[in-house]
Amino acid sequence: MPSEIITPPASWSPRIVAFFCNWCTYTAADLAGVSRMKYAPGVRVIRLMCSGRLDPQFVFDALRQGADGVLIGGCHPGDCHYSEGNYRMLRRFRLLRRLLADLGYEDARVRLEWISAAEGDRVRVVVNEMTEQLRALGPLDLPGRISEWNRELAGNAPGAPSSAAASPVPEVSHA
Amino acid sequence: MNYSYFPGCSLKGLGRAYEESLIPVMRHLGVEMTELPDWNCCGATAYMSVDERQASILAARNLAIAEKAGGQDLLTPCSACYLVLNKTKHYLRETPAMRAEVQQALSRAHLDYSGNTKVRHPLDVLVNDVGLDAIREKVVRPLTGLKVAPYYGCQLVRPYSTFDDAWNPTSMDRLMTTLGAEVVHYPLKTKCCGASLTGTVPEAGLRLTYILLLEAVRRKADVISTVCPLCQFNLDAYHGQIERRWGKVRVATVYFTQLMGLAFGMSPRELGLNRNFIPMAPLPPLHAQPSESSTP
Amino acid sequence: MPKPKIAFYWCASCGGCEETVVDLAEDILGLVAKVDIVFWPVAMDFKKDDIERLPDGALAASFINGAVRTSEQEEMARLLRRKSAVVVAYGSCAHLGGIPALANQFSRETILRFVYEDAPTMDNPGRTRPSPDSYDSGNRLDLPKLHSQVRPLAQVIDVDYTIPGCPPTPALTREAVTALLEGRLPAKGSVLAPDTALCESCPRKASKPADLTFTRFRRPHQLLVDPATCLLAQGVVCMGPATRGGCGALCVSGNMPCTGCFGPTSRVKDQGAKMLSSLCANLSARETDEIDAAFEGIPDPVGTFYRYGLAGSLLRRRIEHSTTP
Amino acid sequence: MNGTNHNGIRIGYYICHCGHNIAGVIDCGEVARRIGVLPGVVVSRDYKYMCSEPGQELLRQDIRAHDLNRIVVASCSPLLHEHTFRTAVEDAGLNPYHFQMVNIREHASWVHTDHAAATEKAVDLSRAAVMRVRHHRALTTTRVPINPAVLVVGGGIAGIHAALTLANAGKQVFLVEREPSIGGHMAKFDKTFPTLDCAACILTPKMSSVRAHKGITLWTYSEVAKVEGYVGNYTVTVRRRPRYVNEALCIGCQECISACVYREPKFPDEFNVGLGKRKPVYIPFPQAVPQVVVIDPDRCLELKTGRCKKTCVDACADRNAIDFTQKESLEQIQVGNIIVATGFRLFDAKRIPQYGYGMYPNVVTSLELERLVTSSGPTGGEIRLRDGSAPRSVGFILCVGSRDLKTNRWCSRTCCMHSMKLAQLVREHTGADVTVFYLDIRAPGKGCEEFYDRSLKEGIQFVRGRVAEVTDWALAPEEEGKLVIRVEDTLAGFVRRIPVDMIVLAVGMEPQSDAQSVRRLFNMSCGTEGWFLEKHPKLAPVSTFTDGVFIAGCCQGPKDIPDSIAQAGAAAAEAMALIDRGYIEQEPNTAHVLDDCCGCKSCIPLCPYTAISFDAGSQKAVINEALCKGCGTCAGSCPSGSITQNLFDDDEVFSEIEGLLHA
Amino acid sequence: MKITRTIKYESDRVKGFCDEIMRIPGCDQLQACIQCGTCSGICPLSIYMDYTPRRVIALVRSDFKNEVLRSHTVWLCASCYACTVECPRQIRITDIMYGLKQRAIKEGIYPRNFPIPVLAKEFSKMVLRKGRITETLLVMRLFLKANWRAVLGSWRLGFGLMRTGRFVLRSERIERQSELRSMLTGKNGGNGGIPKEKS
Ligand SMILES: Cc1cc2nc3c(=O)[nH]c(=O)nc-3n(C[C@H](O)[C@H](O)[C@H](O)COP(=O)(O)OP(=O)(O)OC[C@H]3O[C@@H](n4cnc5c(N)ncnc54)[C@H](O)[C@@H]3O)c2cc1C
Ligand SMILES: Cc1cc2nc3c(=O)[nH]c(=O)nc-3n(C[C@H](O)[C@H](O)[C@H](O)COP(=O)(O)OP(=O)(O)OC[C@H]3O[C@@H](n4cnc5c(N)ncnc54)[C@H](O)[C@@H]3O)c2cc1C
Ligand code: SF4
Ligand code: SF4
Ligand code: SF4
Ligand code: SF4
Ligand code: SF4
Ligand code: SF4
Ligand code: SF4
Ligand code: SF4
Repeated sequence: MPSEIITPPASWSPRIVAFFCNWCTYTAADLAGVSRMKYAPGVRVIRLMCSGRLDPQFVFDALRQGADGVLIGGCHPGDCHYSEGNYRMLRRFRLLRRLLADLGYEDARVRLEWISAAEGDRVRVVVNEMTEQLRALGPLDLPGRISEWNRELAGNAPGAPSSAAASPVPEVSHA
Repeated sequence: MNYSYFPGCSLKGLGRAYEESLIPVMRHLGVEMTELPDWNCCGATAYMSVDERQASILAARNLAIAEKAGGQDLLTPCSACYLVLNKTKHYLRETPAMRAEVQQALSRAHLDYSGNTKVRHPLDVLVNDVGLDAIREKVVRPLTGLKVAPYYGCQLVRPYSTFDDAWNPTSMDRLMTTLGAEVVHYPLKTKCCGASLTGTVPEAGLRLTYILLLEAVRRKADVISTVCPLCQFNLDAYHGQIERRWGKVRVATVYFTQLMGLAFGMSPRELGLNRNFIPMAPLPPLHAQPSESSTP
Repeated sequence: MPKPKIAFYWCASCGGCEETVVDLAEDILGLVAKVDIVFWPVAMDFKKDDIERLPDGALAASFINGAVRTSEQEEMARLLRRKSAVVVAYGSCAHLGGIPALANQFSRETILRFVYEDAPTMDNPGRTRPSPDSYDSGNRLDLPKLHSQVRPLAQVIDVDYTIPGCPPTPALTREAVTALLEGRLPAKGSVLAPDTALCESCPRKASKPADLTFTRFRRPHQLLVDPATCLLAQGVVCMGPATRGGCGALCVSGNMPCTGCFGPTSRVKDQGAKMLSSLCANLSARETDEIDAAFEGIPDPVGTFYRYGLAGSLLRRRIEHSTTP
Repeated sequence: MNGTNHNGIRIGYYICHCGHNIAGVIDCGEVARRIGVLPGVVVSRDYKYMCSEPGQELLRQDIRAHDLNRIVVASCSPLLHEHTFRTAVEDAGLNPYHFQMVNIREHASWVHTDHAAATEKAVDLSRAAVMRVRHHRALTTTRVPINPAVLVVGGGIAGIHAALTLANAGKQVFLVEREPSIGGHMAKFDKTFPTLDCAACILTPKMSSVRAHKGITLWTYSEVAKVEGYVGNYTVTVRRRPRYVNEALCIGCQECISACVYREPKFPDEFNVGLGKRKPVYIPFPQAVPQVVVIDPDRCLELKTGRCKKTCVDACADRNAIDFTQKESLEQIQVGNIIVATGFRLFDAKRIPQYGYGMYPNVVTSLELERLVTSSGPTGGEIRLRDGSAPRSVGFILCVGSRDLKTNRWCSRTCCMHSMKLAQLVREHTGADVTVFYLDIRAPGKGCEEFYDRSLKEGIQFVRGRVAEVTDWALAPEEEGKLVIRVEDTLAGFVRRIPVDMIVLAVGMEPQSDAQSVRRLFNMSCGTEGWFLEKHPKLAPVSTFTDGVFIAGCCQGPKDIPDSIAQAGAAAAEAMALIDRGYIEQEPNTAHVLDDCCGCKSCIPLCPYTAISFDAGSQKAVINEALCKGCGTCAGSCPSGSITQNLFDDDEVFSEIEGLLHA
Repeated sequence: MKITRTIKYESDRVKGFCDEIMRIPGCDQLQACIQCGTCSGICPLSIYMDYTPRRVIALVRSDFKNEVLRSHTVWLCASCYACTVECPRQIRITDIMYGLKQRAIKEGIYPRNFPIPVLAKEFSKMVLRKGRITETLLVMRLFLKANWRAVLGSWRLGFGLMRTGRFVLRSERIERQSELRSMLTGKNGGNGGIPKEKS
């Protein structure tokens, strides 16, 4: 499907949506800041209380909305502030990766890292590494692909471009 | 057990007794060594002082030939070669720019370098691959009563080798004990012998040698056991000059492989022991029958 | 007062939904008397022209089943949209892509090559493939174009309501049609089925343990399924907790796990993701290799979690490699 | 601004310059402009210091003047100022949870150098917050009562001081110590810098007060095995090892020790770091608290073989305190707060073979020297070489194991000082020549530089240089039979060889070997080095990331006794602040089950606090809000999407994602 | 007694020199030096050096290029790596010494009266030409170049070598010399840029 192949401009830099748990990785990212470590600016962090809160829907939605990669950060095994949440995430991640692979996504698109509150430098290393890997893979640009796919349609697909497309089927929300 | 073998320039010249003892000892233990085809000088310390790009290419050519020859571990008896080859490997891994440059040079000779070949020293191989138990089985003439000062020198244990401690290595100590010898406490075991300076700045280089010899004599060693052709030459060849400067410190310096050969029952001559300036005193006659000690 | 005009149409589907409509039509003859079916290709001989000639919005409602896979289906869907006041997506395929959407794991080229060239039963030495400008004996055939992927109806036209199921139950359909005719219109976009997941109405519900924990997963043929115990509790992936109820729990009553045809509740964007999340959370393994070993019991995650919903899921389909090598 | 009339949502957006910290990298004005045009945004401003009083006042005024009902502040980490701004918002009459904070300092301006990209990022993060805050609901906090009892773990000077402070304030304290006596490292010292007052004179009264205090339950020879619950309501299980002596009956007369079948002390004595000997039945040191003997099961003949004459039991006679049947026991206690003061361990000098520790008998550690100079020590305060003679020259090597990437990279902070202390004592006791080999003298504490001065005046030699090696081979006649230190005298600029009789290694401090498991036990974090991590070095130096768990003393990092005590006091005060308020305000980020729950029970085993249960009546899951700690695992897992989590609800997170990605 | 002025002016520094050295692989840690002197203390040759290794680091760090490159220190370094292994900052001092030697040769400002740089150059020339080193020949060349009188002085050693069969006069060489040369010099054929020998 040649139309789908996306050639990034030279200056292109990947966008990473990161979900960090409040206690370890978010704090580590704060520490990286306090220590003035420098890393790639393409990453955007969403704070969750625990990696156990990370609903796989969030990962898919981030990709669906245009992220080139998703980074998930939690406490090291055994260190979860809520004792087990990171194990639950680990299991989701293992299956998620397999499912994504079946759908053509490279492993580097979604990454899980255990980063403790003290490992500010690890945040830097991981973000930079992931940025490089994604740069090598090129843009994912799912929104772009969808409009590309939809070009075969005779008319405009409903709700195609903007945010409404986030919901796969328009539905009323429950009262 | 199969290894590629990189003798290095010294083993063909000043250090030929090392090769003369290494080969039969290894063969005796069932270790095969195949000399690397058309190997070149590793560059030693001197080349690195002139041009680091060329020095890396020199070493890398050998590594690449070893890979091409089948990728077995590359055995090199000279501490300088061991260090240079290991260091080059290390830097090629660490520095992509250098690696690219070296790769380009190698490609001129249709060689390729993947970084997989391991560089090993015979001491490492003997103690860790062959094993002290296998060695003990071959001892027919235990070196009982012989006091050995184990001298490792600087470049074998520092800083890229991982098989022994950089400050207080013990593999040769354990090997000597296995041969039946007595190991003297020799705190200078990893001190530099000054080999690169004895010829050029003797007042500095020779003094280091002198201190090593002096301490071995003080600790009542019968013999110093070395792992490196340069160390052996240095500790052996300059007694005259040393005596003239600081006084007499007579003690023989031999290769650890020569001591192994003796314990295996080989003759001093076939081990190249006749090549020493300061000869090693002949071993006292055996009390027990050799056949007895060879049965465990 | 003229009877309201109604149309039925099928796109990419197996025909099961049509069958339901037929059942329904027999069931509610009285109702048929109240409406005027102006278009129903499976049962009556109408032409596209008949619809085109109607003024826009003339149809009270169109019930479209099947997903959109070809240009012809798209064209008909758009036509019916224009002519109808209300469009109802009928059945799983129209709702989320349905079984046909499993084809979204393959590119159009892969599909065409297999079907017309590589399939073991195929005898096609000329490697002819149908295309919009195919010729037969010199005549241009004007065949429909195969789209790059399967789409639920709502990704092609504006849909007012959805009746889910593979196929929808007659009861649900009856209830929906009656409501429409009586003008009891729910909010636009509604899925006309209960918004609570299946477990609530499952006959096995009482057997659910309080500590639902998995050590491994198995498929129904790998064990003797106990007919009275919750399937999940037996380690069989049952999509019941992630799927709207309203189906009458037919599969689970037939000793088969729910495969999710009613789609997610309104609170969930992606049914498969949610089911996956829940299953993984309740798995007991902690070490990576133990975890992976347990997942060997789910050899086809896409087919398991998106049996009916791949096209309507957040990610929609398999993507092609993102960069030129 | 096009904010009006967007479903009644009226958002105020504020971006903080933080002086230069943010504005130096991010174009705040530009961000404010771009956020100002988003739907629902009524006010959009940039301001120099949002957390300052005028900054907060700006918020409050705008809320009133523009009828704002949602506030977003883009500034530093929410862990720093979320509370500040929520309070400000609340003061202006808004629900504090109608607020969202954006972290553009720690997560953007401080970590990026590309100004344009950082500005873009600030816009994205702000847009995400603006979109998310629309979904925020008004929430109220809940209050949970606090158990006023406190557990103190570790009976070193820090633990002792914390326990006494709390007990003196009338709180009930449990003090758990692993060793048979409290006292920690300090109990082993002779004098303490910088005042040179006697360690025992300060410590012994404190230890006795611990024993005497009614409010303190002291459990020595014990360790914490399990901690459950959360701030205000912890249930702690303590494992008590058997000492084979009934603590209530033993009066500390020590007649059993004299009577023991081992006539002479035979076994290395832990308290004297192996320099002295003890019997199988022993008291760690004369001032030990509690004054109760211990029987070492690995040494005692009866406990090892069951065939001893048990002369100790006879000696104890009708006091009947010895009990060979004692078993390990587990005790449970309920506390509201925990103070961890488990201290440090010393660097193992054998790891630096260059210094000859373990090879040359006259190379000792500073702690060994502490025991040698103490009059109650194994030599009665005589500093002696192994051959019994007095040293005529002593060298102190500093930074052993510290400030070295191969071992520990940190400065151990007290070794400069305690080496100078010991050097003075050595001169005082023996008149020997003393040379201190140092890297930098770190004497920044109060009275410490003066102490350095005094050391210079005492005639102690200082050589600046890290010692390269200690050997026993002589090159010059004066070196024969001595230990030779080889070092570059970096101030003189040449290498020196200095022969001495005795060498003292100023070994550094390390985290306890079990620091990792202890940290897990109490749900704390460690820095990469292994010291327990404080919540914030300046804002919350004795708090941890777990509410109700505090740290004090050297378990947090190397420090001297005054600092350890100061921290202990601070930790006690923090605990008291919680206790005296009487309740904990819980963040309302709890989860809730909707009516749409199908009762699949999937969520029930997921909750780490067993907050979820199945309601037989409604056939649905229910969450006990008081137990829920807001991890959100259940919400992330419910397959039918029937659990919501306050502050982290699906629609909030989805709109955050959307806001991040849609320019 | 001769009195010399030792003050340094800013113009004595060659700015950028430190950065240049730090760009050499392995030398990037140079700036982390805490001037502890471990390197000098452990160095077996520091007692002969005009600047101890620690001072060399300090001089490089402050861009005193001329002072460093003219010093004997770098040439006295015997590459024993003791300093590198012992440095608490894991600075690879030995490699820094190599970097300095290379620059001294490149710039031609090494101490002329000193035999070691001569040896290094002779060594590399022999390798470039033959691919291997024949020690005895190298030593003879060196003595001829640097100090012909020393040859006479060490006749005893040479004699001993002959006696023990270690005096090799047959020059060792590899087979594919031109291959090696083209790899090293990046040029094919010719003499590969080997400096013309002065006879
Ligand atoms: C040689 C030397 C000399 C010094 N001299 C001075 C000086 O003169 N002046 C000065 O101000 N500072 C001096 N210091 C520093 C001083 O030792 C420390 O500041 C002080 O001891 C710290 O007290 P602490 O209570 O934090 O730790 P510690 O004294 O180490 O006490 C910790 C206690 O906790 C116990 N513990 C550990 N783990 C557990 C567990 N899991 N469960 C239960 N209990 C546990 C330990 O057994 C110990 O009793 C010196 C340090 C050294 C090494
Ligand atoms: C240039 C400089 C830079 C520094 N940088 C750092 C740094 O980066 N990190 C760090 O950790 N530390 C730093 N410090 C140290 C830091 O400033 C102090 O640790 C800290 O300010 C001490 O706070 P304080 O409250 O004890 O005293 P102060 O800040 O001095 O506050 C004392 C207050 O009391 C008031 N006051 C005084 N007398 C009276 C009176 N009689 N009645 C009423 N009020 C009175 C004063 O007006 C003042 O407001 C720095 C210090 C300096 C000088
Ligand atoms: S999981 Fe399946 S079998 Fe179990 S109660 Fe739900 S629908 Fe029924
Ligand atoms: S609110 Fe935060 S970012 Fe703003 S001035 Fe205060 S500390 Fe700095
Ligand atoms: S056990 Fe008995 S004899 Fe021993 S100290 Fe206690 S009371 Fe005294
Ligand atoms: S306190 Fe002094 S001796 Fe201890 S590590 Fe720090 S600088 Fe070194
Ligand atoms: S997982 Fe969801 S649907 Fe199932 S019991 Fe819990 S809340 Fe109800
Ligand atoms: S959010 Fe976490 S703590 Fe709260 S009920 Fe759910 S699982 Fe339990
Ligand atoms: S040992 Fe390392 S840190 Fe110390 S002076 Fe030498 S180079 Fe600097
Ligand atoms: S490598 Fe050179 S500088 Fe370093 S210790 Fe050895 S001789 Fe000295």
